[in-house]
Amino acid sequence: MSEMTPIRAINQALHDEMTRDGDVVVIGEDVAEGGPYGATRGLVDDFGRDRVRDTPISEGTVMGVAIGLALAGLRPVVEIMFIDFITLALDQLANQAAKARYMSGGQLRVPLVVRTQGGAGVRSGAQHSQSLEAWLAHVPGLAVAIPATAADAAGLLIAAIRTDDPVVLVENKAMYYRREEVPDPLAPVPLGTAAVRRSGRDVTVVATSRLVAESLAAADALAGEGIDVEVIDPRTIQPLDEETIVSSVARTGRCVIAHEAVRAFGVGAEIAAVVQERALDRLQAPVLRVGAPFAPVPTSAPLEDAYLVGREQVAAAVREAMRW
Amino acid sequence: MSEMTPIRAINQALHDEMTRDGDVVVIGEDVAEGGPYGATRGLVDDFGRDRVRDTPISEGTVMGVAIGLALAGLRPVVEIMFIDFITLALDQLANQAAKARYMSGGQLRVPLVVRTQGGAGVRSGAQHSQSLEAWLAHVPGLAVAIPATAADAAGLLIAAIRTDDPVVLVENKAMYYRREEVPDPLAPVPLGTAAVRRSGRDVTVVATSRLVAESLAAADALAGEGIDVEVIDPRTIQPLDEETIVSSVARTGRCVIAHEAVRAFGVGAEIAAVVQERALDRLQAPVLRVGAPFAPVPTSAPLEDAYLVGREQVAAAVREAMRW
Amino acid sequence: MARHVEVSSDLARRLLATMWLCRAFEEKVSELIANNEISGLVHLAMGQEGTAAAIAAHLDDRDLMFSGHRAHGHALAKGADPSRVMAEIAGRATGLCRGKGGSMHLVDVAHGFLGATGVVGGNVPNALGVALAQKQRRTGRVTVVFFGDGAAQAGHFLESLNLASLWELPVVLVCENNGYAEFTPRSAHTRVERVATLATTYGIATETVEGNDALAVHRAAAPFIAAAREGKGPALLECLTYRMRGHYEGDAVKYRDAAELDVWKAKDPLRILERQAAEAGWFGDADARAIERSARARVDEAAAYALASPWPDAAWLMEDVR
Amino acid sequence: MARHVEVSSDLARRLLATMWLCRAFEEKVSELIANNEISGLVHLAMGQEGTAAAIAAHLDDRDLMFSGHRAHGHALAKGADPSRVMAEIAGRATGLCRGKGGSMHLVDVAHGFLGATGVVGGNVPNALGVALAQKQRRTGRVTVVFFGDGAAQAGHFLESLNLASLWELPVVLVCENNGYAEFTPRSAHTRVERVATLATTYGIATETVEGNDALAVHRAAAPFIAAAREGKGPALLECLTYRMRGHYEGDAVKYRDAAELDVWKAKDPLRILERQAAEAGWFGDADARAIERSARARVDEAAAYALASPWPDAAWLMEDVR
Ligand SMILES: Cc1ncc(C[n+]2csc(CCOP(=O)(O)OP(=O)(O)O)c2C)c(N)n1
Ligand SMILES: Cc1ncc(C[n+]2csc(CCOP(=O)(O)OP(=O)(O)O)c2C)c(N)n1
Ligand SMILES: [Mg+2]
Ligand SMILES: [Mg+2]
Repeated sequence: MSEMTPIRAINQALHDEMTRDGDVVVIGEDVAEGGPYGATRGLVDDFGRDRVRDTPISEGTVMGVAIGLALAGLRPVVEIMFIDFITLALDQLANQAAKARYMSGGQLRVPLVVRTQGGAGVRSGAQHSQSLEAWLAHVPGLAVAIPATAADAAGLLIAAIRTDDPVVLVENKAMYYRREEVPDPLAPVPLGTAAVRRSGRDVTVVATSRLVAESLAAADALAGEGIDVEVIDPRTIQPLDEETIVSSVARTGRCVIAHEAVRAFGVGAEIAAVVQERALDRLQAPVLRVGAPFAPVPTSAPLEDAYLVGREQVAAAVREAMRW
Repeated sequence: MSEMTPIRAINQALHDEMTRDGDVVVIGEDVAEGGPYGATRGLVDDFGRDRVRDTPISEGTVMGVAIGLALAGLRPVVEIMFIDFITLALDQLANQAAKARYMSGGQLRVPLVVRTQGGAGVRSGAQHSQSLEAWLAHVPGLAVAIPATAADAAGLLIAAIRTDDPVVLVENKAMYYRREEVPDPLAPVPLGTAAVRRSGRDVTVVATSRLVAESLAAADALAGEGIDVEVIDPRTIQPLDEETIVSSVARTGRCVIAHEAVRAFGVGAEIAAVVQERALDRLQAPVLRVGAPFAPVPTSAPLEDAYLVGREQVAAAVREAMRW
Repeated sequence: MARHVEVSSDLARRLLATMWLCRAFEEKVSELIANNEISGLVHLAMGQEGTAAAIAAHLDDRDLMFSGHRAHGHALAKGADPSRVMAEIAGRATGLCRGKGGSMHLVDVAHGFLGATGVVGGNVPNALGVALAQKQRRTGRVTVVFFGDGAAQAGHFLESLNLASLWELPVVLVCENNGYAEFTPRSAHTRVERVATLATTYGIATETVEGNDALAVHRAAAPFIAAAREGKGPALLECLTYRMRGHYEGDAVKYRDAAELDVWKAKDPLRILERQAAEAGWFGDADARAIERSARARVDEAAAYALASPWPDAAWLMEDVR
Repeated sequence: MARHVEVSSDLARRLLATMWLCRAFEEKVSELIANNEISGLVHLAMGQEGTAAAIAAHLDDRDLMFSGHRAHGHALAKGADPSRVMAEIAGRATGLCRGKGGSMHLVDVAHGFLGATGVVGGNVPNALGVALAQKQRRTGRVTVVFFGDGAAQAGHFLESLNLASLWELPVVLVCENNGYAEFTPRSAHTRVERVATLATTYGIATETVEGNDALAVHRAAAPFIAAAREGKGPALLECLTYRMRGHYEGDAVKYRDAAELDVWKAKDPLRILERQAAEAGWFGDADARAIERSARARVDEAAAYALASPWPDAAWLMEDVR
């Protein structure tokens, strides 16, 4: 074990994988300069500009180029600086990358990795703060990982690079600089496996990304009230580890889902639907969802703070679930 | 009342609104030639090329131009020929149109209408057959209508044109040429109001677009088995008329949701989540979802037929709900 | 820019054979659609066969090709088995893509046909990526991408011109400029008459040729292909051509007049090549007819194969998703 | 292409006043960020004030303007109240957008500033649409959109060149070419040195000027603005300039050297204009300092206003969604 921030762990994972496999290449805006958060810092020194390729502001075409690289057998890791700009690359991602294998009857494979980050809280406004992972999870052919820890940010990235089909990793900018424990050396984390972050008897909280730590904090507070909370981090939302979630809820009888994205039509909707489908007779309370209100992300601090859900909203939802 | 196909009703609605309001303009690929389905046929003869504006294949920029027209006070109806290509226009739609009013603190309004169509069944393959409405419903600032009848295709379009904020209409290509009754003259259908297409005691089926007629057919078949099905068509998924759905389920105690889109992370997930949140104690069975499997749309007839859900899958889900 | 390339009787025969294969194939597709044996959204390239044949004649199986929605001829010219192409268009289990792709999504990896796409302009970035991989690996393989004049107004294409130029990619961009995008003439979509002009801005080598003169296309492409084979590029070749049928099968074609079609019928690329062969004394009508007959026989076989083939198994629905 | 435009002492004073307002304003923003009074992602345009001032000097409140992520100066030059701009950047209730927009999303409809956007290139299509509406309604209003050299590689911009040309839109596209997109120099993004070249391809009138010479920018823009006022266009004006600070406040600026900055510091647009004024005998240093002082006073007032303003009410969160 060693200590590292998520951004450093991502950087290390890229370095490790590029060292291990000469086919791994990084491509995106300012990646040779390290990117705005430092995820690719120093890679160009060790691997050169052919493998750490700066691109102009052409997200759609850059995604398409990365797909072409993948079709040719390389393992591109393309960076979309903000998930808000993935809107410019969705034709390539959803229509080409996600469908190439299927449409070709299995002839083509697209070992593409997309790294991007979302999330609010840093006063950057409605176009730099979104959480759009639910869109991607609705596209057959894509896998979607949404790490909540430094170890997973690295581990899911490593697993994604070693996968022969497209994977999108949605990181959270507000978590990049927290110091955390990571395994040494970094190790792959299999796609499709949830992590039980805390065991508990009374309520299952399914939380993603930034809301995992928030939910753990809520759980600590609730423990003082005699409520024993289990916290599950799906880690990938596509594929979704339904088993781990459903079997937990079957035990606790209560479920709260928490994510940063807008609640309506978010990832929580799918999880709630699955839980009640598979464990209705165990439910002692409705599956409750914690997510952002149906509004763009405001920039002003008090508004953004009011917009963001966190430990308090999770705790309130857990208490509500307990009242049933 | 008169008889009309949905595509004719859309055409008539556009004609009526353009006649009523000189600020209404149509813009999109081949719209002056009527478009591939004839939605805009003949409009150029009555309103000229300035108001029925052909565009090159530049979906993103055309969406942006339409937003600009709307910012300047016109009422553009932009056509995205296939919803599959809305992937090219989502930056403009989700980042600009949906957020302009909010980000400007209410100074800007974007009375934009987007007409597009999705759906499979005509052997056109994975890139011309998608149902991506769930994406749009997750974007604060957008309203999303998904008509199931000719009257609604026209009526929701009329309402959208008269709305001061962006509305996307997602039509279904497989329904364009069915003859149906429509009011004469065509009348607006308010956004956010579901229609109860059939009243029933035993199970509530919430169906959208093509699945409404399929669900009605299933209901007829199930009536023969003594199962009395209520069919609700939300008509707009954003805003969603939760009241009508929840109060129906509160009566029937059972709910099946049916749509053509991929089941996972689809519109049905949100509806299921809402129903169990608001009516858990009334539910005698889990809310079941009928939707496409998690695969791209295949082209070959038997595969596409196997892919598509219809009356049989709805009937099977209703029977399953009744078994609880 | 065009250099002299040796034109042999053999080349003319080869091109003519490919072109007749494409023509006969698409006539058969049209017939099968009329007979309800093929369904879906099908775009035919009749009248444009010269470009497919001429470009493909420079390539072998290791070279890589992309195309768009009007791709039958490109796949055939690249070496795809006509029977399996027909089976794919007919949605059969024996199709190149097991019936999952269909007319707009032909792929034949064994012959380097990395595929057709239905989103206009979407194939160009993919071709760039494949070309970039060839360059980095110094494979000497050429990457070619076909697209229409309508694609030239799409952001993906325009961004791609910049990237191809910036990274000096060994890719040949082949624009089949048939003057229309769906039902709308090029003049309604842009003031830039020639697609090549757009590429010139980025310092990309270009040429505009009569696309219906297959030998001219072949000649014009030669230096571009040769450069790409050495890892150099990019280049854009604009082929002026015309589609003789509607945008898709079923299109009533109300947007252009008979006179225009007649002009282009007189410039049918197959007739042009046959006339050139006769004038040069390479071969006469008898040989041409033999080539045509053999193509038609091959296509009949392909159609018979396709229609006798089983339909895909419903279990395949969930295979190859990921 | 540049025609002679009368240059008066008044114009020079007006430009200098605007430029000093922008400079002083951004120095204050930088200071407030350092003091943690302003947070978020803030891009300053110090060094680029000449373009904002010169273009805006041609416009009145009925004319329309768009900008991008580096927009403070554009909004100010267009007439936005510095106090309300500062309040917006500081997230206060009295901000132009009630605090909901922030630095990257300034909008001031009353002054025709239809807004800044944070997605590079995304503003250009919107400007085209607004210009199209002016043309159809024959309003005589000019639409201007500012963007950077980095935007010139974005599909939305390139598609927009075609549409602006096709529809002859009364829009003036103003590229502030500062040689960098974030941390990467233009040479790493394209082989096309001049953004104007891209527009020329589409038959768009262009000119490239020293962006730090505000009078030159004003002169070069004159015919373009005049044409747009008559409903004619489009035009692209490329202004060569430099940002003196990092890409955003907090950028360590490791990607360029001190020598480069020094060269451009010597070309500070405020000094250039002050020198021109002195040389032409329009006004001397005393007047310039008075202009500067008055700008600083206005900015101090703006900062005081902003910081004394209340924060938005949490209830506003759900207002103006739709
Ligand atoms: C991005 C996108 N927009 C619209 C369409 C619908 N469409 C299919 S073909 C076509 C015209 C293409 O014109 P061109 O590129 O010239 O090719 P051609 O059909 O003439 O061969 C259009 C608009 C599409 N397939 N993709
Ligand atoms: C579509 C998009 N991609 C990436 C970014 C991140 N980004 C913000 S500013 C910028 C550079 C813009 O360069 P330029 O257009 O030259 O403007 P400048 O910052 O130099 O004023 C980038 C890449 C963005 N905002 N939008
Ligand atoms: Mg064409
Ligand atoms: Mg720049």
